Amino acid sequence: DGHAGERGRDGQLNIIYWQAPSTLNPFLSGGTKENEAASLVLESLARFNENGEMVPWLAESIPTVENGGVAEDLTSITWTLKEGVVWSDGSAFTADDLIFTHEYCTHPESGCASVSYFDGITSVEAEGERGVKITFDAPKPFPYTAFVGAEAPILQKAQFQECLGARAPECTDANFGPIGTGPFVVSEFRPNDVITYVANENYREEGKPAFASITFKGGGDAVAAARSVLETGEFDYAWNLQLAPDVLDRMEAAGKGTVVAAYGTSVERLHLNQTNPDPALGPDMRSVFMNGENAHPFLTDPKVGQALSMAIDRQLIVDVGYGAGGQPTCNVLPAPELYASTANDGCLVQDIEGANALLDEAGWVDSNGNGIRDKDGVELSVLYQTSTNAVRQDTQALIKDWWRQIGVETELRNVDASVFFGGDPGSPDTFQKFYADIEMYTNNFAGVDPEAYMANWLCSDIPTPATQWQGSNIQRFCTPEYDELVEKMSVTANLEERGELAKQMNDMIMQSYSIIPLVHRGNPSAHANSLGGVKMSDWDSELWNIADWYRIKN
Amino acid sequence: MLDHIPEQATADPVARLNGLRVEFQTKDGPVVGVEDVSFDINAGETVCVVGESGSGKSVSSLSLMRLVEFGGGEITGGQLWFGRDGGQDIDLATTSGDDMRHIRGNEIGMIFQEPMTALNPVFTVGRQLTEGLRLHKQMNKSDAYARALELLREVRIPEPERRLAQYPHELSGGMRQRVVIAMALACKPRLLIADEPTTALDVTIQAEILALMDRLKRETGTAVMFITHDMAVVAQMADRVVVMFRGNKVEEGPVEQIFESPQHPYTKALLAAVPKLGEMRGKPYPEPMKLLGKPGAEIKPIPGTEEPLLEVRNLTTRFPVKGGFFRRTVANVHAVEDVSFTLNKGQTLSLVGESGCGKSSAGRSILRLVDPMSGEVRLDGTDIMALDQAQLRRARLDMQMIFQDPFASLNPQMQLSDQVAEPIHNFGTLKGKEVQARVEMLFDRVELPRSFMRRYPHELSGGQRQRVAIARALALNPKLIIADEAVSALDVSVQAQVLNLMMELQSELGLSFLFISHDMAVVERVSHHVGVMYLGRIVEMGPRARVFENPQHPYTQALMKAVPIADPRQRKSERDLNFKPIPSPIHPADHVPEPSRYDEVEPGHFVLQGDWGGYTRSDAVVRTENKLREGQDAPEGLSGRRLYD
Amino acid sequence: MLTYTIRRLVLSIPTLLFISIVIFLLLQLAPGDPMAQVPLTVPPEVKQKMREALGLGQPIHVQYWKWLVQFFWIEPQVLVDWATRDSWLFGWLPDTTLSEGKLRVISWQSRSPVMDIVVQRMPQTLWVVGMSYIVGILIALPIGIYSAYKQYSLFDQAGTFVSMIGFSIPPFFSGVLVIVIFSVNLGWFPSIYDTTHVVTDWASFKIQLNQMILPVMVLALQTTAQISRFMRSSMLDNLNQDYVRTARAKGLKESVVVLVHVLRNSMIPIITVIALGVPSVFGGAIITETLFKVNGIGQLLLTALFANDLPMVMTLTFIFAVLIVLFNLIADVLYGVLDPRIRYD
Amino acid sequence: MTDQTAQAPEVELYGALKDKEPPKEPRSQWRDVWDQFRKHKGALIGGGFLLFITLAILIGPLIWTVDAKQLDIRNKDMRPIYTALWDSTARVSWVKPLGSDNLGRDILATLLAGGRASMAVGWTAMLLALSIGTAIGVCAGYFRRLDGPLMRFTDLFLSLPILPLLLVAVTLFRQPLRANFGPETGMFILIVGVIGITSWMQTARIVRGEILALKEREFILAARSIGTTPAKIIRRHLLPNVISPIMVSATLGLATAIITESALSFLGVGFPSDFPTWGKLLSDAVPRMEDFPERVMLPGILISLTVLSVNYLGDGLRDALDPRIRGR
Ligand SMILES: Nc1ncnc2c1ncn2[C@@H]1O[C@H](COP(=O)(O)OP(=O)(O)OP(=O)(O)O)[C@@H](O)[C@H]1O
Ligand SMILES: Nc1ncnc2c1ncn2[C@@H]1O[C@H](COP(=O)(O)OP(=O)(O)OP(=O)(O)O)[C@@H](O)[C@H]1O
Ligand SMILES: [Mg+2]
Ligand SMILES: [Mg+2]
Repeated sequence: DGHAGERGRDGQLNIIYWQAPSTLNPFLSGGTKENEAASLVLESLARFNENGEMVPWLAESIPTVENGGVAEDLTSITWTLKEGVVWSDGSAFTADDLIFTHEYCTHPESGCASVSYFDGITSVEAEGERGVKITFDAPKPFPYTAFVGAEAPILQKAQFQECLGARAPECTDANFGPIGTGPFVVSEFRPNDVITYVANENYREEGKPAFASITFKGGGDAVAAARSVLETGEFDYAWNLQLAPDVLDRMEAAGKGTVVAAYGTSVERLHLNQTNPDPALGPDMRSVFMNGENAHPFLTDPKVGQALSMAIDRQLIVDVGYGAGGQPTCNVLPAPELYASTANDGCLVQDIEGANALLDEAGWVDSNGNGIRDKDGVELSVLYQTSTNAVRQDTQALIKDWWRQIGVETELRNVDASVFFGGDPGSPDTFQKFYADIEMYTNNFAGVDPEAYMANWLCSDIPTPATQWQGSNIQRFCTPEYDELVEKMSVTANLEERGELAKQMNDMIMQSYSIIPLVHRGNPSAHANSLGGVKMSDWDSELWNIADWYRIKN
Repeated sequence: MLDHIPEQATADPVARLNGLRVEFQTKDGPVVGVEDVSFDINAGETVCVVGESGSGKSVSSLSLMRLVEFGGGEITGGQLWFGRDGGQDIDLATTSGDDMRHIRGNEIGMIFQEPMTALNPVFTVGRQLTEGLRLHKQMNKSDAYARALELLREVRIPEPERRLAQYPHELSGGMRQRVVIAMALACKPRLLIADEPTTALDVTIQAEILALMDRLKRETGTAVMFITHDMAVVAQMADRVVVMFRGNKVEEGPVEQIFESPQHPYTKALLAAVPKLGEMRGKPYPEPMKLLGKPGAEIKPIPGTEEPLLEVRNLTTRFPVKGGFFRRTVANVHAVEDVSFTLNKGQTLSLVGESGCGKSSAGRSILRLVDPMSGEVRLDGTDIMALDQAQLRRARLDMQMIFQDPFASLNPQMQLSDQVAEPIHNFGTLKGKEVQARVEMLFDRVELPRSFMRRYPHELSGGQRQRVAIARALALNPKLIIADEAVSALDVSVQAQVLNLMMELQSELGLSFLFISHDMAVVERVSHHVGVMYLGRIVEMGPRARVFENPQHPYTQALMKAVPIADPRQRKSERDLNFKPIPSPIHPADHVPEPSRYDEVEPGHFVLQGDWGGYTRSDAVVRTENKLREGQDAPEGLSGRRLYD
Repeated sequence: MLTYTIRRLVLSIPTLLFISIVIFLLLQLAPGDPMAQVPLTVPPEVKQKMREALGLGQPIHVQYWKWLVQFFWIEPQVLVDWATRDSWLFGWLPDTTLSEGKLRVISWQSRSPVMDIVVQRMPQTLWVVGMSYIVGILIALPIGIYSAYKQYSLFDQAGTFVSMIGFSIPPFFSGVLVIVIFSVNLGWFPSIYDTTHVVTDWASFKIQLNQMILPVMVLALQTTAQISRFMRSSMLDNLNQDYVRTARAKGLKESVVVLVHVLRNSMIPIITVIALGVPSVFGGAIITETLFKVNGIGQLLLTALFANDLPMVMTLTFIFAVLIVLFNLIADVLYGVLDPRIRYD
Repeated sequence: MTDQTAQAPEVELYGALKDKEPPKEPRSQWRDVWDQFRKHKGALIGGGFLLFITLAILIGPLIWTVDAKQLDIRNKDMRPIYTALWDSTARVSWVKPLGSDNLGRDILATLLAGGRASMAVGWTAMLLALSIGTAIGVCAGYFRRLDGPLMRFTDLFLSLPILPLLLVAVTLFRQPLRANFGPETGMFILIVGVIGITSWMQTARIVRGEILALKEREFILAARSIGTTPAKIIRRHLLPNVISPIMVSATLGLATAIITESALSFLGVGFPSDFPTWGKLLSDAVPRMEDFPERVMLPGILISLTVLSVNYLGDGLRDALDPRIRGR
């Protein structure tokens, strides 16, 4: 089937990313598109396959406690580099490069986006001929962060050694054309526009990659990108096609390409503000967590949250907005399997009557006949915001309609994504500030370990004016029990136990109804029918196995 | 010249109009421009077509060129026989477009009414002159230029070589008109149509151009159709006269016959309305004209009073010419220079002089519509120069202005009654119903039907519009009215009515007029005193009778000579004319002019000492003037779009 | 004229400085953050570090001054260095190294000099947006001339109709429409513009032409609609002038009368209108560029805006302001050049 | 010749004084305007269409009482009833005469509701831009001293980047406006304000040019000489004479305003997402253009026709308001 053969036998490959990469140095950007574009060139010791399993990449194998690669006390890990790996310029790939990469990213002035992957590392040192030992300052139950995955790949020391710290941005040539060990080398990089790659002559595997060159085009919008693969066939692969399923289906019907989705941990969810966002409160109190004071007039009541959740038909949201790119979910931590709880699956079925009954029971009734339930003079009326995006606006409209049926009034608002996710403390519209009752967006965690993710909801991570509204506990959820569980997980190494803890935490949040999960989102991409070997992974770069891609001859 | 009978007069006519009828299709159905006109034009003969504005003169001539069609007109009847060079006559009304193009410019030349706009502003004179030559005579470029040069010499343009490379706006009005004439003559046409070629020009330039055309006709034997509404010009030019009225020919005959024994009442009225220089000889005070058909108007002189109303002393107005990087004043246009005069209550003082001599500037300076540099203006004891803006506005209650162009000085978008009432509203002199009553009274006063009150300016004829302007000026009961060329744009008959009206008002209301004009005959008719302006100064001033009967200053004398006389037996010849071009009024910023000193040659008759001529008219002046004329104003401006910085 | 031009140029410097301050303050005031596009998985502390690395913490006036120096002092030096090093015009001069080691205006997104990216984007912007401007004008002029000459004719009415429609259809609609028709259904033209394509010979030129047609068409529609209206009214103004009659009286052909005498005069205001539109050519066409993935200046500005790449936005906007002021001046000077009646002193 | 004159009736010589036509009945000025307006066919049709649209969007919702925001997911993606004429398999129903969108919202109802918003935004924003532009143009043209600064100011606005300006406006004003006027009216004011203050520059430039030319006309001098104050000169003499270029700007301004509004909601600065406007309906429907062409065509046609009608209406009004043309 055209699998085997000499390098470059399949000629040209065209990839379109409708958001164009602006640099090829993942440490300077942190953006998904940059990481993925760089993953063709820069590689790491291990990558995650389509199932979220770690695959040794530049390492001989995955070190574990069992095989002795990870110290018993979990404070160090030792990787063995694969033999015979060379950089694309022909020079040898050594432990020095890893040591340098660590130094590069942890330099205090560098502003490295992946610095959290190097958290807790006290030293990286060469051990023997091909060994690299990473030592941590404390036991690290999940030590596979540094040099694993697309976010923390390895840079060539020779190329970047002049670019440490504040000088990093000055090395434009290096940032735009990093030398790597991957199957392709950059031949031209135009920021935010187009990248051309050619096959790496020094690639370690014989006969790979099959393609001689790649044009990696950026720009436009998702519809156009989908069209160019599915309808006109100008491109072979299009990334991140968050489009309404009917639009995608129609394009797919042209028969030129296929839509594929990779599932990671992304969950589209509603956050229910646990603090009071009333504009009348003023900047010092509005949406500010004050240890239970200043609570939201009704959203802290789990019954209300539950009713809101019950009223939602998640399957319909998927049908209308996500199609193959989504599944209804009732968990904020939907994957990997080990961590996914099943305790809340009741939410998968819409139950408007149940929701109404629940509210009646909780004392929320429409006492003044305006169609909106109220209690003690407080009306069930919410401001529901999200970022601007066609699918999200459709979802908003659907949810508003369902909530209307349970007597909840909804005002919709959408905010430009660059503002919403921007985190500018001066703007009233950021998701951290949460000047609304309910907001909707997607979050996930990188890699396969949820520890850091679950730690998002610590009391101490609530955004407040004091922290310039930085913090990941957006809905301002705070219970001491939860904080304890987080603490416990950070010292538990056993996978089973970790799984149990994660589920417990997930359920705790779900039952507080401060988060209402909606859709477990996949990452839909499209590839031409003539493109073989695509194995979508949402745990790593989508292009992680591009060396294996080939052209199907018919 | 009069006794010069054209040799070919008896030969075949060059053109014969026969029952011409022209209609225009408008939104409201067809409008007849010319109803039924027939006359002949013989070779070597000048046929003058006269008639008031709108009587169909231009339409007839445009029909001969078949140019009416481009204005939406259509020849719906009659024939236009034209004797072509080859011999056989053709009917131009039915000639094909290609043949017409060959005839136009080649066999029939045409000079248009407006010298200012008849030339394409973006092509050089040379290019526009040679265009026809190269087309019709198949000349190459250099031959055509040589011929153009020759033509310019023929029309006596100074420095013809330089002119060829210049653009129209760089030439003075007189020169432009000569270029247009040269253009019409370029291919030696057999018929030359001149549509009011001198109406827009100064007397002096007009005299030159008339003389020039007459000479050319004599030298080349071309047939000339000369269209004008000025009877004095007719008297100077015509061999035969055709009188038109409302689209019809009403009378035709040799020039002497028309002037001496007009038959048609319209012709008679027309002739009666023409002011003739010298008519007022021996009469100390102005008096209204005797107009035909106006019953019962008793003519009595207007003595006025000897009580001064307006005293102007050493008035000086200069316009800075800015230049250089910092836009500093590098020179000044000395528009009004040390002018002093006194105007009495109930009297008229006229300022005469050529275009650009500063008459308007003087008038506007008195009203402070432009700010004078220095001098003293007293109106009935108030020092106008000392007033602040608010006071000045009040002071204008007593002095009003009538402008030259009745169309331009009325807002096209406002009803007439509103325009007349505007000054009343501005000063709140009257309230409520009284305003309406006053406006009605004013309309009656200027003899406009009350039904006109709701009309718009474009719905009126020129004379009617000027009456509205007068009514507006009267609205506030002013003591002084400055009439800046108030009748220059009007037909003679209308002009006579407006002049009479003004004089009537003067005798009844005791108004004082500062009458600005370049028309000596009109000035003679209306003024008590006359000041002759030249280069911003008054060169001669005195009682009207003295200045006209005994002109002392050489400039006054030259001016008097240039005025055409409405009498075919007193034709002027080119030899009588002797003009020095007007010197430049632009002087460097540091120039300090001498004060004006006068000799009193007779009691009350002053003549400026010294010789003020001798400069040449610089290009800068020409340009400034042309801009002013074209209504663009201000040296650094440009129409429609001023550059900002 | 020369002094006029120079004076205007000198006077435009304070104007531009003022404009730059306003733009800078506006951008500072605008909400949004360069970290918006960094995934939520990156912890807030890291983002804060990244912000600091971009120099975001500094006081506003320091940031402004820095930009000013970089833009007005260092970037010209880079230009000089380049000129003496690589350009064919000045390449023979000894190489200068004025800018060596100095910090240029750096984009926050790509961490590379802003000017380099701008220079990189120029060709496609000019090819597509510039070409569409030219095409639009070339179509508009004859339409305008003919509609005026035959005022109220069927052609004129149709022209009005089409240009009003052309004006009221937003490009995000017309663009997709032509893509659906011509690339999806008919497959004649590509829907995606290849910015790396280099024209070397006839064949590659044909490819270039092929990929340009759709975006040029969409953009030209708008230009045509506007310019033809202007042309028509300008022609109408001139067709009734006296000199036209004079030209006819000379026996000139109608074509000469209209196309030489009238046109020449009517072109004067049009050319200045056209000149005033040129800055928008350099400014790119945001929506159309995005639709066809032309990735010119317009798309650059848009992505920079969404990514809150302040140095990029600031520089682009400022260049745009310079062009606007400059072309205002050029329009005024052109007016004087074309119309002999106008003189500057 | 003598025959002719002999037979000619007594010619009246005072042409200037006598009415040639029998005096017209005094008529109201507006009557004249209307009479002239009526003669302009395009203007009548345009005006008629505008009136129709306006009535439709005002009264329509009273007749077609379906709520434009009401979802009806079971009846989603219906085709307009007329598609049944050629496509018997199309999902059509009289319940949704113009079909429904992907969430089952009734298209007829959204068009009506969208029309209200679009027309309101378009007209107000256009009028706002027009008034700013005219005011600035008039001041720059009339007062020489203001000319330079005001034109600089215009340059500044021409070069300001719109998007950050928008975002700033939203940041600063959304909350106060929402608090005072409610979410929709507040947003309306904000949108109208933003469109208005970013699109007046062209008008200002044109008006300034016209005023510069007009200012030199004699009737302005005449007005000054009769003591008219500058304010009155501007109001009575200058403004009525620049109506025609203002009309042109108005036509183009309306189109731009309607389209810009949709671009704003595209950027998330516009009305709440479930609040339909023509521009938004159009841009939302673009991805599904091939399957549901009516969803782009209907709002697209409505926008175009509205603009076209305003254009013709403007032409007619200009003719009708100009007494020079009216007289003919
Ligand atoms: N293009 C036109 N459309 C409609 N009517 C016209 C047109 N041109 C001329 N007329 C009408 O034809 C008549 C004759 O006009 P014409 O221009 O021949 O007058 P004239 O005697 O030359 O006047 P003037 O002395 O003012 O030049 C006028 O009543 C005028 O209204
Ligand atoms: N606003 C101005 N700026 C500069 N120069 C001016 C201005 N107004 C008039 N001038 C110049 O002043 C001189 C006198 O002009 P003015 O208009 O007073 O002459 P005039 O005698 O009224 O001429 P005309 O008979 O042509 O109206 C002319 O040379 C003219 O060019
Ligand atoms: Mg005429
Ligand atoms: Mg004058």
